[in-house]
Order: sequence, then C-alpha cells, then structure tokens
Amino acid sequence: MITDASPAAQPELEPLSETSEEQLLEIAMGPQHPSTHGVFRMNVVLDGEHVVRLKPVFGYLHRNHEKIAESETYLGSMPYTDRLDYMCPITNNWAYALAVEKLAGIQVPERAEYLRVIVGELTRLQNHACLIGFLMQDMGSSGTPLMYAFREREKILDLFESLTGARMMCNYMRFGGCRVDMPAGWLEQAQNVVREFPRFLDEYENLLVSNEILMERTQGVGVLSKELAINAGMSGPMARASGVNYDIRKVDKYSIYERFAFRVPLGAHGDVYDRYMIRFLEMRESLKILNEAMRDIPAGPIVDPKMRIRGFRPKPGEAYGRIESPKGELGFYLISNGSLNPYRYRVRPPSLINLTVLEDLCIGQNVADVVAILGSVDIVLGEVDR
Amino acid sequence: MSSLQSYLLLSALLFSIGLAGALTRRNAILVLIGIELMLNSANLNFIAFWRYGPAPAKLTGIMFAIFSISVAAAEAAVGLAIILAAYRHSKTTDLDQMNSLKG
Amino acid sequence: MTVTFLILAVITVAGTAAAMGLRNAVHCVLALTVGFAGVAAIYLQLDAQFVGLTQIMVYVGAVAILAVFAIMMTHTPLPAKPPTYSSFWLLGSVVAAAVFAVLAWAICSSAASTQGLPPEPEVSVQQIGDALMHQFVLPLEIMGLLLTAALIGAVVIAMDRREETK
Amino acid sequence: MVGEGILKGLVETARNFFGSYVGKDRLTTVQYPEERLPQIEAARSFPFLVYDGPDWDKGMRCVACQICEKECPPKCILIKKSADKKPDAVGKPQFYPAVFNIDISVCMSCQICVEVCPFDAIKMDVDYDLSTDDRFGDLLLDKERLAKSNEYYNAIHPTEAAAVDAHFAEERAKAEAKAKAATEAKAAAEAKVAPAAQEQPVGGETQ
Amino acid sequence: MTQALDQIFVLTKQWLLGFVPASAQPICSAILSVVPVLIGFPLLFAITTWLERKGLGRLQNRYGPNRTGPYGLFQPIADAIKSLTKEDIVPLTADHTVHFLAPVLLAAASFLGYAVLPIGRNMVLVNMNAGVLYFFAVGSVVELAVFMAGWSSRSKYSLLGAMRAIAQMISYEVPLVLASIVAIMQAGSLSTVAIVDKQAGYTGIWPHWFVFTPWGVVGFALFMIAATAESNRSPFDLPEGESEIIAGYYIEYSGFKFALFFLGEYLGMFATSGMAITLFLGGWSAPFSFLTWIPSYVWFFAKLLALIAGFIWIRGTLPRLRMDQLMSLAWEFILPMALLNMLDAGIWHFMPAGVLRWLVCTAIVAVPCVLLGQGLKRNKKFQVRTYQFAK
Amino acid sequence: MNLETIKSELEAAVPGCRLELVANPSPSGQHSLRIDAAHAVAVAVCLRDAPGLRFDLCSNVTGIDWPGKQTTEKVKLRKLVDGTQQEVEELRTTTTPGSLEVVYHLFSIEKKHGPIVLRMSTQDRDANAHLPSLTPVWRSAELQEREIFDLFGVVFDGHPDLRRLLMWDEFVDHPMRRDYVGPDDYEYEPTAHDEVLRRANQHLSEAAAKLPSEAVGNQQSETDGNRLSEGGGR
Repeated sequence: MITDASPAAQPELEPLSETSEEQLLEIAMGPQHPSTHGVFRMNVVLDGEHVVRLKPVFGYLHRNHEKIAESETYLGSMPYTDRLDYMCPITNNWAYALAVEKLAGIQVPERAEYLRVIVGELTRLQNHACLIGFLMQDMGSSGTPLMYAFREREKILDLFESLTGARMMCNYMRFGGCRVDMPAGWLEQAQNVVREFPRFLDEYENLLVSNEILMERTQGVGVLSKELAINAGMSGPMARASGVNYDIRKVDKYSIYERFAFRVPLGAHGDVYDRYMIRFLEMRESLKILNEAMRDIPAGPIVDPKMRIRGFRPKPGEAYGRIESPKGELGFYLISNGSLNPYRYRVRPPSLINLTVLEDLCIGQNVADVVAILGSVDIVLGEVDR
Repeated sequence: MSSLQSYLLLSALLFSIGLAGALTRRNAILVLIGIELMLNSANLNFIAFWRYGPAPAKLTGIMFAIFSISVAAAEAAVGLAIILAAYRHSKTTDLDQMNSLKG
Repeated sequence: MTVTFLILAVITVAGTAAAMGLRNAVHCVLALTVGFAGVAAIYLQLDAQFVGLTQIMVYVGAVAILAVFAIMMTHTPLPAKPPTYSSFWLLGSVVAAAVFAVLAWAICSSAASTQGLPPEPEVSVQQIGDALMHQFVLPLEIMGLLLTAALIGAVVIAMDRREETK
Repeated sequence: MVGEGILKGLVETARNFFGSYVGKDRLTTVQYPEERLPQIEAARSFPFLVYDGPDWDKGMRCVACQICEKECPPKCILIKKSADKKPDAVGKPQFYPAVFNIDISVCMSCQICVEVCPFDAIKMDVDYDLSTDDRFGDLLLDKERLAKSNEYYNAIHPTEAAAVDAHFAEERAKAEAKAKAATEAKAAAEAKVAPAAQEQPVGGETQ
Repeated sequence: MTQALDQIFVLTKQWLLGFVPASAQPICSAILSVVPVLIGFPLLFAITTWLERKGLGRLQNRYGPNRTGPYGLFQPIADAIKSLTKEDIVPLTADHTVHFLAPVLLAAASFLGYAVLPIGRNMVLVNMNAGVLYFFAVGSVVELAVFMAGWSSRSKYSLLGAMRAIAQMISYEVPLVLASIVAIMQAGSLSTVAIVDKQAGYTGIWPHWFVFTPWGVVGFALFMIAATAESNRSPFDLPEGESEIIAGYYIEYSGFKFALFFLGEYLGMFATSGMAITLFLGGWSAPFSFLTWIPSYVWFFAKLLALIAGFIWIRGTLPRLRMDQLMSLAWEFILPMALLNMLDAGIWHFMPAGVLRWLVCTAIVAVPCVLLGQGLKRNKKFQVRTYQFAK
Repeated sequence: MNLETIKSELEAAVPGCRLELVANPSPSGQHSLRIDAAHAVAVAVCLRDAPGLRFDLCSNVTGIDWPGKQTTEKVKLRKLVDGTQQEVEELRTTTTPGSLEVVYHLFSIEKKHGPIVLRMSTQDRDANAHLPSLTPVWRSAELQEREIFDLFGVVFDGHPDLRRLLMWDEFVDHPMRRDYVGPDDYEYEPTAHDEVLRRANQHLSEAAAKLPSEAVGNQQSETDGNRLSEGGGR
C-alpha cells in the first residue's frame, strides 16, 4: 500500500533530442499575447503546430500579497483581496471573511448570509458569462459573445456599484457580516436582472452551444481525466467537468447553502467543451439559488454588532477557510499570534493550482488548442501571481 | 532582331543558365529549380516555333507547351518530395554530402 | 515590340541568373519567380495567352511555393554556409557556357530562324479546349494519369514515417 | 444537419444587430462625456475632508487623531497634528491637522478610512474625472484640495449625510444642553458665590 | 437617358480620349481605365473598413466608431493618417529588401485581378479571352507575397503564420477553381464578359443567373467558402489568427506597410467577391427585369456590398477553425462537392429543360451534401451533449 | 473524523513514524498532525490510499517561517571570581534555531471529509531546510511546493521540477521569510511619503556600510541613490 507513490502517472517525456526528427520551434506565448489573459507566458516547444512541451512561466504580476498582509491589520487586507481575482472580488472577500470568522469564532447574522449568497452568486454569474466570452474570443469569434457577456456583466456590476459603491473593487464583506445593507429598491433591481438573465443564457446557447465549429474546436481537446483532476487538486468547474463531484457549497455547507435547492452539473469527458458547458449549467443553477435567496431574505442586522472595526485581535491559533469561488476552491489560511496583524496569511488560489495540469492538457495539441485550453482553465493573473 | 532567332537565343541562354545552376549548386532544391528552368527554356522554344511556324492555327506548339508544363509540375512535385525524403534520411540538402548510397 | 521583348528578356535573364547565382536559397526562389513571370510575359507577347497564364499559375503559384516550402521544411541554413557551389562548379560553368556557345552558333547559323513573323493567329480558349478534347485527347488522358501518379507518388514519398506507423 | 448550429448563431447575431437599433437594453453603451450615468449614492472614488460652515479651514471636522492614517491599507494618508487646538463642530477644543495629504495615486478607494473615522470627518467623493497630466503634483491632494463642504457631502450622499447631520445635531444639542446646564449650574453657583468666574474661552489658547 | 446614365463612364472616357492625339490614345485609354480602378477600390476599402467596424459593432451591441465625423465616417481617414504617421519598424535581423517588397507585391497583386472584372456594362479593363484563368493566375501571386512577408520578418510567429497561410491558400485554390468551373462550363468561355452575357436575360422578372440552378447555388456556396478561406477572412483567418499567432505573417509590420497588408486583404476580398458576382450572380445585371433602368455598375457594387456584409456578418458570429479542420473541410467536403457539382452541371447541360432536370440535378448535389456532412460529423465525433447532475 | 484515530491508524500502517498532535486553540478547531520528514511520503500515501481515510485532495500547501529566537535571561551562576566562589548574575542568551514549517491541508473528495492538517518542519532555516516533496503523492502540491521553495527557501527533495515560481531565477533571497528586507533598488515612486524615502535611504546607507563597495555596487548603483534623494527633495 505504501510503496507506490505515484498512481496518477505523470507524462514521462522523452528527451527532446531523441524524439525530434525535425528541428523544433520554441516560441514564447506571452507575456504580451492577446490570449494569455494578462501577463502570463508559456514557453511552447512546437513540432510543426503540435505542442511538444509547454512550460508556464509565472510571476509577472507578483506583488507578494501575502507578505503585504502580514503588515496590515486583518481588515486592511480586505481591499487587497478584491484585487486577487478581479473578476470576482466579492467571493474573494467572502473567503477571507469566512477564514477570519473561523479563526475568531464570529457568527454572521442571517440577513448578512443571504446578502453574501446573493452577491456571491451574482459574481458567479458574471464570471462564468465573461469566461465563456473570453474563451470564444480566444477561439477567434471577434468578440461577439464576449460583448454580449459584458453587456450582462454590466448590469450585475451596476448592482454591485449601487450596493457596495464600486463596480469591481467592492470591499464588501466584513468579519461577521457585510459592510452595508442594500439600499432601497436594490432588491427589485437585482430581481429584475436575475429575471432577465435566462434570456441572455438562451441567446448564448443559440449562438454557441450547437455551433459545429465550436464543437469541433472544443470536443476532445484538452482532456483531463478524473484521476488526474483529483490528484492535481483541480477544483471548481474544472474538476466538475472531469466528473469529480465536489462542490464546496455542497460539501462544506458553508454559509446557508444548505437551504437552497441547486444541482451540481458533472461532465463526462473532461474536455474544453465540458468545462464550458458546466459553466453554462452552473449559471442556471445559480439563478435558482438567487431566486430563492431573494425571495427568502429576512430582515435583521447585517453585521455582528459585537464586531469592532478597529483593534480586531483574534486569539492565537490558525484557521483554513474556503469557499467555492467561481474559479474553484478559494481558501485563506490564517495564523494569528494575538496581535493586530496576522502572523501568516495565505491564499489558496484556484487559478494557480488549476494551472498545474496545463502542460498535460496541451501536449500533443495544436497551438490553436493551447489558447482554448488556457481559456477553459479560467485564470486571472492577479490571483495566479498574487 | 525580335525574330525567331532572338527568342531562340533567349531560350538557349535560359537553358545554359539552368544547366549551369544544376551543375554548380550544392543545394538539391536549387538543382531541381535549375532543371525546371531548362524545361522552361524548352517551352519557350515550343511557343516560339509555334508562333513563327507555318501553321500557328494548328496549336501543336501550344499543346506541347501545356503538356510540358504539366510534366514539369509533376516533376517538381515528385522531385521536391524526394528531396524531402532524402533530407529526412541524411539531414541535409547538400548534394556534396548526399553522395553515399548507404546514407 | 522589340523594346518590349528586350525588356522582358533582360528581366527574365536577370531573374534566372540571380536565381542560379544568389547565395540565399529563398532569394534564389524569389528571383526565380521573376524569371518565370518574365517567361510568362514573353508567352503573352507571343500571343500564347493560355500558356502564359498557365505558366504563372503553375510556376509562380505552385512550383515556386513548393520550392520555398521545401526550403523551409529542410531547414536549409540561410544564408548558406560558404561553399554555396558544388565542388566542380568550374567544370559545370564551363560545360554550360559551351552548351550555350554551341546552341547560339547553331541558332545564328540556321536559316529557319531568321524568318519573319507570320500574321497573328486566332487562338481562343475554346479552340484549345477543343483541341485538347479531340485531337489530343489521348495525351490529355495520359497526362491526367501522370499527374495523378505524381500526386500519389509525391504524397507517399514525402509522407512522414511517424504518420505511417500510426 | 451540419451547419444548423452555425445558422442558429447567424440568426442570433442578426437579431442583436437589428435589436441594437430598436431596443435600449441591447445597446447599453453610454456616450461618456456627453451622457453620464445617474450618480449612484453609494459610489465612491477618493476620500475628502468634510468641513462645516463657510470657511474650510475653520470648519474642518478632522481632529488629526490619525486613526485613518494608521488604518489605511496602502498607507496613502499623511497627517501632521497641530500644536494648538481649535473648537470643533460641537464646540469642544480639538487638535486639527496641520498637514493632511492623501496620495491618490496610491489610494485604492477602499473606504476603510471612512469607516474608522469616529468624527465623520473623512468621506468618499464620487468625482471620477481626475485624470491629470501632472503625475505627482496633481495626484497628491493636500488639505485645501481635500476639503469639501458639508453641503457638497449632502449633495452626493444625501442619506448618509442626513444621518451624520442628525447625529451632529444631537451631539450639539447635548453639548448645548450640557453647556446650558453648566451655565445654569454656574449661575446657581454664582448666585451663591458672588465673584463670578468669566465663561471659559472657547479658543485654542489652552495648552 | 437610362442608357446614357448606364454608360456614363464609358462615354466620358471616349469624350476625354477625343482630346488626345491618336498615337497617344491607347496609352491614355489604359490610364483612363486603370486610374479609376486604382482610386475606386481603395475608396471602397476605406468605406468597407468603416462599414465593417460599424456593422461589427452593432452585431456586438456597440456603436462602433462614432467620434470622427458624423457617424464616425471619417474614421478611415483618421486610420490612414495614423498608419501613415506611425514609425515604420523593421526588425533588425529581417531581410530588409524582401521585407519591404512583400507588402508592395501583395497590394500590387491584389490590384491585378480587377483587370478582368466587368464592373458594369462595357466596363471591363481587359476583355481577356482567358479572363478567369488570368484572375486565378494573378491570385496565386498573393501567396508568394505572404510567404515573403512571413519569411523575411525572421519571427517565429510570422513564419508560423506564413506557413499556415500558404498551406491554406494552396488547399483552397483548388476548390475555388473547381467551384468556378461550373460557370465556365455553362458559359462555354473563360472570358468574364462572356460569362456575364450568358447570364443576361430574364424569364418573366426572374434573371438567368447561374446561382438560380442547383449546381449554381452549390457552386456559389462552395466558391464563397473557398473565397473566405482564400482571403483569410473569419472563420478561416488562421494565418493571422489574432488570438493564436497574434497577427501571423504581418506581425512585424507597422505603419503604412501594415496598412498595405490590410488593403491587400480587403482588395483580395473584393476581387474574389467580384468574381463570385461575375460567375454566379449575373455580374452587373439587375436582379429583376423591372429594375434594369438602374445603372449596371450600381448593381455590381450593390452586390459587392451585399457579399461584404455577409462576410462581416459571418466574421461577427463564428469562431475560428483549426488548421487540420480547415484542411479536412477542404479535402473531405468542398473538393468532393465541387467535383460532383461539375458532374451535376454537365448533366444539367445535357438534360432537357423541365421539372425532371431540376429534380435530378438537385438530388445529385443535395444527397451527397447531406451525406458528406453527416460523414464529416461522424468522423469528428462531435455532438451536442447532455449533462448529468450530481445527487 | 477524529484526529486521534487517524493518528493511531497511521501509526499502525507506517511503522516507525513519529506523529504529533498539534492543538489549535482558535475556535476553528482545526488541529493538526506533525509528521516527521523521514516517513512523510509513506504517511501521505497512507492518508491518500487507506480505505478509511482517502484524503485524495491536497488542497492547500503553504509554508510558515518561524525565525530563531534569541532569549536573554538572567541566570545565577557560581563562579570563581577572584579566587572565591561567588554567586554571579549573568545574562545568558539562548538561541533557538528556528525552522520553516510546511502545512498541507487535505480533504477527501471520495468521502467528503476534511480538512486534516499535516505539518512538517525543517531542522533549521539555512543549510538543512530540506523536506521530502509530497508532489509524487499529490500532484496539486507541484506548483505550491515550488512557490514555497521560491518564497521560503524550503528545498523539497523529490520534487520533479523545483524552480522558482514567482520570483525570477536570478533572485537570491526568499521574500516570505520574516527577516527578509526588501532591496532598495525598487523603482520607488517619488511620493509624498517622506517616510518611505527616508527608510529607503537609510537602508541604503546601512547596506553600504555593511557590505564592501563591490557588493553594493552590484545591488544599488550610484544613480539610484541619487534618484531616491532627488525624489525625497521634491
């Protein structure tokens, strides 16, 4: 039982000099490349157009967020978390707040939990819509799906703005609740957006789902096996597309997700098409959650009244809190030594860890597939490099 | 000039240039190109003879040229394919180094 | 007429000479296309429109492209390493020069080559088609066979061995 | 049938093409300098300092407690405390900032300074047309440029400002009541003790 | 009056030629014919870029350019000024001569095709006997220019782009020519003017365009697919695949040379569209007999713009194909269909006119089309999937 | 899942392994298990494969720096002073070496339980900062262990591709260590924060004093120093 240390066999690459019959071409995709979603580089070795090797290069956006957090107060790191995965700042806030709440044992009032679920699922909607748009953009569709996605994202960002004051850098969560309650009329506005959203999804579906070119480009491309997905720590839609039934909303039952009836879609093939369809289906499930949450939201305080903004010192100890962010498992690991600042602050970035298998997915594929695969992994460099 | 003679001279010149290239170049592809050039000069002759010939309406020269071009195209395709195959074998297109039958 | 011919002849000869003389193989092919185009223009000038256009299509559009493709695929060093020419380049040049001398002598001394230009013939594409389909139908068939054979042969020869094993 | 999905997609884009001429919900672009979105009350850009009354320097609420300077995550606030004191909105003598700088090229608009301020002195502005060709000078806002009137605050964040004003009014009323009580007590005392002490000066010369 | 309006350009040219001595007339005539083409089509290019950006914008729920001039109409001028004033950067290791020549050759070659396009009644530069052949012959020069650009830049991306471009253009030249052969077969001539003349005339109000026959519509569709690939338009824009190899063969070009590539691409698109119009859409003839009073060149440009709108529409909708899929589409679908289509055209020619001819010819192309499509789909094993949910 | 039972199960499965429960006083209640480096891989494989445990998802891997402490205490000593035994008070400094700790958070996808927290410590923070890599067991640790190697300087033996992840290859220090001092050759923005500039300049001069001219020249060119002071003067 103990002898075998590597069941998920890593692809063993023969040395290049022996396999290569012809001269190989090594190109650097990125850091200035339209499809690397920011400053990301892949050193790709090509044989013709086929990828023989691919080495991702990280760190162009590295700002040592974790080090900065060690000199900030607990609250002071909250606005920095917005800037991790700037596509979904609110879920980042949430994960951090959750970790601190675990660390200090803070209870969250019910209304705040509902608010968190509402904004969190709205974030998931806009992230998934944009991701599909970007993926299509990478496959060369002149930005049309992306623009449609942005059109809908705009509406959600408007909601965020009128709730939190900022469109992207929301800084919304507080330990033990949320920063502000929703203004008058916000709920109706949000309900409107949620009611209109399925129309957009139908439109998207017409445009994309049965498109032959898209199916040809994505089906059977970048296949990730279930075993590798588990072993390599894939999370979120990336893992579920490979058939891994693991949704932290269901597993950890954090916040109040137990109360909502939603399903977890699973893919059977683990290719780019599955990853893309899983996101489609997740958006539909998110809409269900949103509808229920908006219907049931109770009145009450939005933040634990005992929580103080200044001078927050959790007792010594440590905690790992994680949520199902749109990209996957976003976790924060905090160690407190009883002072104002965390002794250790660690972000478990789903984007980075989902990139572990990038080379495995890309080898043997075409250059054109590499951008599609990278797009389907769904990374944001702010989170990868931190 | 500009009579048949000048065309024939041009054709002869092209032929010699092609021949010189085929004989002197080391690169197999360029040698093949030299041969193509020689074929071309022959075509030029056909056309010139047809045009200055007694019965241009009979199109014989043109037919010859068309067939010759087709043959040349086929020859180029096969020739380049052979060069590619030879390159795979010996990793060079240098004829001076491709002198061994064993490879 | 004469002027046009002279210009075209100069272009053709310059192009082909450059094609055979330049060191960079890609430059050679590009120069060669100039030569081919010149020859095509001479065909046009000789009222052989169809052949001229076919020449452009086949030589410029196919043979030259094939050649550059072959150059790219064989990773010919660009520009070539110093010995661009074969070890017996002197002999080759002499042979070529001799051939030209003999040909030129023969042409100049031939009586037939001095005759004047006959009236412009009426050559429509339709006529060529008719001729191909009636008088020359057998050669056409053979040519078709040859081209097919060449196509298959080229594919088979150039096919990657790795592909075969799959 | 092959091509069905492609045709469906073509129909969808065509619908959007014509829809963008008909429906407002399809063409959401706002032509920025000419049109602007309605101002959202919760919006925030960069902090400013609130002052009461007509004179920005006199009426500034900030008491240079330096809490915001400490709490600011990117450390973009610089405060130097004054040596003397000035009466604040309520009338209590307080310190005031001799220097109050915010480097908005560093500021990340997180609003934490606003949340931690116990004096409702620093608030978030909504102005976003802040581009400038002077990278350093114009992006370093000093006290004078930071100071905005309470009326302005009321205009951009009415609900919030109303609450603040009410709070201040309450405080002031309390202070007045206290002062009144004090004066009454004093008067009572005066009635008892003949040599009346003059009212305490409210200026900053104490300390 | 209609006649005069239709022939206004021809008459103007003749009137102008009256002023020059007879000896200079041929050259002046050539200049007078060529110059309008050299001006008109770049102008159309400018208009098209504006149209494309506007149309694409609307497809994507945007306004498109709307800042320069009314409705952004001066955008092409602004673009031109911008590209002219940009620094011309040549990579240090590039082959300077070839690098310079490539865009020039590309633009020049793109212009050459217009010589045989009849853009109106009696409005063709050269009524060449082998016009269609000429068109395809000069079209093949573009490949060389593309190769020159990609090779001379000494960039891996541009080399990849050039290889892709050449492979794609060579593969699609064959179906392009084969698709057009049906029209040549029916017209019995390689002359573009003769092909257009053959399509003149109306049955009732309905024109005799080749596209209104079973083989014609298939030929037209195949021709347009191949033309899209030939002119590197989306979804076949792999050689410049923005998101994959950035700009492909012209990645190392900037300023005016870049603009020349752009110009070349659009001119190529116009030329192939013009050829499609000539071959299948009746050239400059009016779509209905009662509309013949509108000048012929108007019809030509109207059809051209309609086809360009189609290009823009497709560009705004479809994602890009992959190289191997592009190739398999050419060899497994378009080429067999084109060959079958030739057979179909032959059968059409020899069958007596009537309903039966229609039925037989439609069946000959429709059945294989469906079968090939199904085969393609089955080979690729793609399908719309259904998904399961975890319990 | 009780950590105690896991511990006993592991001890039964991996003979000779030394496991230690580390209590976590915070309300999160995530107690952890310290494993020894020698048996780490075996323990990990057991955790992953044992049918009752099946911790197949290694979610989070991170490092913690525990720098060495210098504690000074007054000790009374008997000593010979001037030939006589005397009780002398003396300051004694004890230096604990400090260590780098690597923490693994494991979950089970199959059984849906977790987390279990594994900890491993290096012997010290310098030469012996070696730990066995668990990447062969959980592939997800690949990039995270690289990151720890990069930012903390823990060398993972058995890692397939141990290179720097976020910092560039030529970088020498490990920025996440507690005692790391950032270099001053950052392009400091001229800012209103004189404090930043003061610190930068101070650090610069300290560095100049500490190191002989050559090393300073490498790290910090003359012009940079000038630029900083210019920025400060603005």
